[in-house]
Amino acid sequence: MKKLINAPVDFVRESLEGMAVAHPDLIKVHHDPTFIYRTDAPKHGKVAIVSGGGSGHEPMHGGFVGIGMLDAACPGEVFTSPTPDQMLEAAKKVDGGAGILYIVKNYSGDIMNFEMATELARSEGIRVLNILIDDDVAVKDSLYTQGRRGVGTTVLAEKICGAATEQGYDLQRVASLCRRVNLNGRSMGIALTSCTVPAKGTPTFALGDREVEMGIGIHGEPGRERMSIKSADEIAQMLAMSIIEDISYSRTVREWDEDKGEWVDVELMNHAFEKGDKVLAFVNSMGGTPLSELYIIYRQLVEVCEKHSLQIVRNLIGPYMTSLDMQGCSITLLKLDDEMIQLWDAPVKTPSLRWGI
Amino acid sequence: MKKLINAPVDFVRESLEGMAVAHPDLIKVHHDPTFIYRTDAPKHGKVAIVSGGGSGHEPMHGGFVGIGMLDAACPGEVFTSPTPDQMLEAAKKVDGGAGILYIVKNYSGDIMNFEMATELARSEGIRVLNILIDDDVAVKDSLYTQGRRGVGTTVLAEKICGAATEQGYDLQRVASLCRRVNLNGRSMGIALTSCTVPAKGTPTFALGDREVEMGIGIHGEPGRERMSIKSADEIAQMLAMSIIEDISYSRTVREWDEDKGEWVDVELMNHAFEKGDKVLAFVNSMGGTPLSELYIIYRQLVEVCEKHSLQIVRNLIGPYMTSLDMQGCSITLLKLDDEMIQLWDAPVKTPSLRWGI
Amino acid sequence: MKKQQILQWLQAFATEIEQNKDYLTQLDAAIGDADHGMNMSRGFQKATASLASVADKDIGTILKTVSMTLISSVGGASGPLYGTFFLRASTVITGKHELTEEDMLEMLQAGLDGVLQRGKAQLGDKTMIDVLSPAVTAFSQAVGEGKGMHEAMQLAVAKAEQSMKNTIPMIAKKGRASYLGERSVGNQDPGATSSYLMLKCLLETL
Amino acid sequence: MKKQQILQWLQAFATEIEQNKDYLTQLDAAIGDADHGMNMSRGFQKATASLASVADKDIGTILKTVSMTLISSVGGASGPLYGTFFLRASTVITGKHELTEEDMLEMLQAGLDGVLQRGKAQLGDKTMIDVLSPAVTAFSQAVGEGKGMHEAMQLAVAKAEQSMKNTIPMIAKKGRASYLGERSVGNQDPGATSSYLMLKCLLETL
Ligand SMILES: Nc1ncnc2c1ncn2[C@@H]1O[C@H](COP(=O)(O)OP(=O)(O)O)[C@@H](O)[C@H]1O
Ligand SMILES: Nc1ncnc2c1ncn2[C@@H]1O[C@H](COP(=O)(O)OP(=O)(O)O)[C@@H](O)[C@H]1O
Ligand SMILES: [Mg+2]
Ligand SMILES: [Mg+2]
Ligand SMILES: [Mg+2]
Ligand SMILES: [Mg+2]
Repeated sequence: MKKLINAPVDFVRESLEGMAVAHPDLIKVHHDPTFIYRTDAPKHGKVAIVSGGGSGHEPMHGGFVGIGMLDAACPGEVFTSPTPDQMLEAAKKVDGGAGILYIVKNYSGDIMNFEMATELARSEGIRVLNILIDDDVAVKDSLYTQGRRGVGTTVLAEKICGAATEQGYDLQRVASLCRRVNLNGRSMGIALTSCTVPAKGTPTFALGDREVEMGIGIHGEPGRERMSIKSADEIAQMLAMSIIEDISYSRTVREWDEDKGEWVDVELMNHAFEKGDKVLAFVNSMGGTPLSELYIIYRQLVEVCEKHSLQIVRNLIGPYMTSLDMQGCSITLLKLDDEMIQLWDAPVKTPSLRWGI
Repeated sequence: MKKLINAPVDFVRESLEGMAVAHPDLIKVHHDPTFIYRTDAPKHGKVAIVSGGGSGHEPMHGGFVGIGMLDAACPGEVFTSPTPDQMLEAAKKVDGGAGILYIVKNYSGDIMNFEMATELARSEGIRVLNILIDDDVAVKDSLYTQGRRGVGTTVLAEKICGAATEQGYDLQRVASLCRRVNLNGRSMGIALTSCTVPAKGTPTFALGDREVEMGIGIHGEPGRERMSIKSADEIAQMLAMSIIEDISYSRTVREWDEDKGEWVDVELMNHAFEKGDKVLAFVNSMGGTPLSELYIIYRQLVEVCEKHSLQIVRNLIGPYMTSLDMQGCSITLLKLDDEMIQLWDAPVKTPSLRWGI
Repeated sequence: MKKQQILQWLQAFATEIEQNKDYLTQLDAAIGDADHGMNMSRGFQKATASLASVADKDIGTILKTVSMTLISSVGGASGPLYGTFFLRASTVITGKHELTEEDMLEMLQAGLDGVLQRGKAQLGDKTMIDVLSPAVTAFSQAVGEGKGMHEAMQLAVAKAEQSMKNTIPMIAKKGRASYLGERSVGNQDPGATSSYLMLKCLLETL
Repeated sequence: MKKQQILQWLQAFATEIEQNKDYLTQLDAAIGDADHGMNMSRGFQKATASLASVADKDIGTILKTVSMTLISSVGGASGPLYGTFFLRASTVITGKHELTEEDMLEMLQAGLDGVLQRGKAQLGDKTMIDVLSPAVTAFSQAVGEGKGMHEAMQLAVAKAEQSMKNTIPMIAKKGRASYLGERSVGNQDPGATSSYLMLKCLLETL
């Protein structure tokens, strides 16, 4: 393993320390427990958005803390969900009295830890709701299983919901917006190489010189299928088609019910894309794939979307949700409505996403 | 070789096509000859900045075309200087009547092609000046040799000079500003892995599992020294110290003299950094190194600068000048004055660098 | 089982994890994200370090301390799961300094119930439940038949070992391995493996 | 040398480059950026494709066409250098359909001077100059001694081959290889190699 790191055990902390000194105007990093928060938090009267998850996906989530996006982010160890005390302390720090939305990716670890944090925060009198992101169409089954992973749509939900909180949306309204974004988003990824977790020191999986993993997640977990490498156009088509052809998908998720004061099972349904839909197209690098290649994928994605009468009205192209040094990419398509477009366009100023300000 | 590409010969063109459909509001791509230019060009009365160089360094230069930075960029084949006709046509397209500044990186190919383009443009009545960027301290000799390569300072010069043209600087003033930026900037890079040029299909150089190349450029050319991998802190120190300890450096470069109407040799001198200098610290990924590791390098860079009484007042951290999929990074320190700070902070809106707008 | 043995057990488990850290991570690399060994190691290093301060307290307090350390330092899936296991285990034996067979059964059963509730996995989902649940059943049965602590635990651990191996052909339905669907078949579940090691260490301390 | 032979030479050189594309790139990988074979191939494929339209013109026009194609399609260092070589060569033989030994000398000398002026390299800088310059000198000397075209070119190519190998121990002072300093020693210069091939093909066409 060759990486620009010191001792692997210090990887996450040192990276956060670097981030803190790089962007003191935007963020602060709290240690023990670890979380990143807006320098100007708490914003009185504003709903605060807190997300988090394992480290190794930089800039997600810490790089999205700032004006118009996240109020705080809780980084765990590499690929390991953060702990409830991180989430609780982050919530306390950024609570402006209007409540907290936890945006949670659908992994058993993240869910359990965020659920515990929700219970703890509620018991301390902080209003918390949690919304799950589960958009990875590589995962097929939903009945009796963990369901789909949370991937690319997370970044888009954080941007859109962050903008909504700046515009004064209340907690329930931000939560429904976030749920809607999740239900409108679908993703699919491919790995050309495995990532190498610093503490492990060797690649998580081994791929031959002409092999790729289709349908991977963002933790070096193997994908659905190993196949021989194809052209960028074929890969873009395969990724895009598995998203476009994904039929309506329903599952049950647990959300906190404020009226009942307990967890309730909520039945949710994604509807398949339809001709004429306006979409945001997000082509994401897994960390080791350069921008030049992402544009080649995007070029074909535009053709596929045109062919299926999906109208790309916004895009995002770059390394926003990575898997350490993995080479590969993911595509996310998010169906947009006017409200979402306006919120997407709203100003954002974070270390890794910035416009309009 | 595994890459998200189609046929290697189509790599540059298809990547540019993807870029064009991704950012139609900001840029357009012209083919035969190939150049990228501002959608709203020419800007009447504004000096236009044109840069260019081999492809494979994305987002440099094409990703920096837009408001407040470049007016046009000429991408060559991978790691190959573009041709004079590209530069000439680009100049014609963006000439707003106030002249063109060619920002040229110091490679024999780039210099010769830009010189030919300058002569051609001048003969067609377009006012063109050319400023050379040669900031790579890895290259030691200057007498009788090619001198230093142009690397990280290029990005900073493009931003600062682009802002100046928006503020109405005339051609001579932008050219001196650009020269000053170059004289104030120094860079040093390291590679953990080689890049793989698509047309070649195999890594340009082979590095052992514990080996790194110190003092590399951005074209997969070997560096000054091969050594065994060190900790991020040691690497950051080595990179930073070779910049900070670099003594004053003088060389002769060719610039166009408008009064004489011919090429003249200009004697230029970089002055060593001094205690108390305000600097911009730029930590750049070579393409395959993720953001998390750049922050670890930045963290140590802050300490080194503090120790040597250099005051980091601005920074830039990310993949801005890459070498395809190479893992590694470079550090650039640029001594800033108030004028440069104000120009750095000015709004910029390009595909890959954006703030304030 | 005396309090001193409980402390020895936790210490032995921590040591066992260090010895099997790479192995557990390797198992997790095959069907997960290659961190189970690291997660368990981080948690139990901290947990055993915290034992000194509560060594003179009752077993319930000791287990609760372990639980809190795991919850706030492990993260991932195993953090809340093992954390909940020890939390629930601790609550049913509050104040005790020694455990009878019945106490042990109640403790293990409470821990298991906690994990079931927290993780919502069922038998056959290819998780630690597939070791914990059959092992507790075996222990319960043996105690019901009047067997002593050691013999009952021996039967439970034998069952645990068999059950751990039984996870190999299973299709994962919970946790990260579930994303793999059919491709999870043929690999032993990392959490099931660490749970077996936990019970094995318990037996060895008796 | 007849016009037809000039066309054959250019064709032969293009073919030679295709055959040595990987070899030239490999040489460039060692001390440059691994593209010299690709650059030369791109340029001479296009150049020979453009010959059909000027095949009935004079040699000067033919070489000028090659030059323009190289300049606008190669880029890098070799584009302007070979482009300039053919441009300057073309100007001294405008209107001719056949070349005497003296024409050939003038042509090669003009090409060389152009490369020297454009690239500012000196003998010993480890560039194509280190092949072109001694070869032209050898040719000039042979012609001065009254040798015929073929024999003079034979001497020039022999010198070129030797000079190409002589670049191996040199420290590069110009071009990309110069960034390597001492580390450039031990590698043959790619541009010197392609220049040798150019002259070799010229000889073979005579
Ligand atoms: N919902 C669940 N219920 C019970 N056990 C689970 C559940 N999800 C995961 N596990 C167990 O956790 C183990 C993985 O732990 P670990 O690798 O530490 O966490 P993560 O999966 O977050 O990386 C799995 O092997 C499995 O035994
Ligand atoms: N200034 C120069 N004068 C003469 N020849 C040069 C000069 N710079 C480079 N060369 C020649 O060009 C060759 C490299 O060509 P090529 O690889 O195609 O271009 P680049 O270096 O731009 O990648 C070198 O091997 C050398 O012979
Ligand atoms: Mg994990
Ligand atoms: Mg080149
Ligand atoms: Mg795991
Ligand atoms: Mg080259």
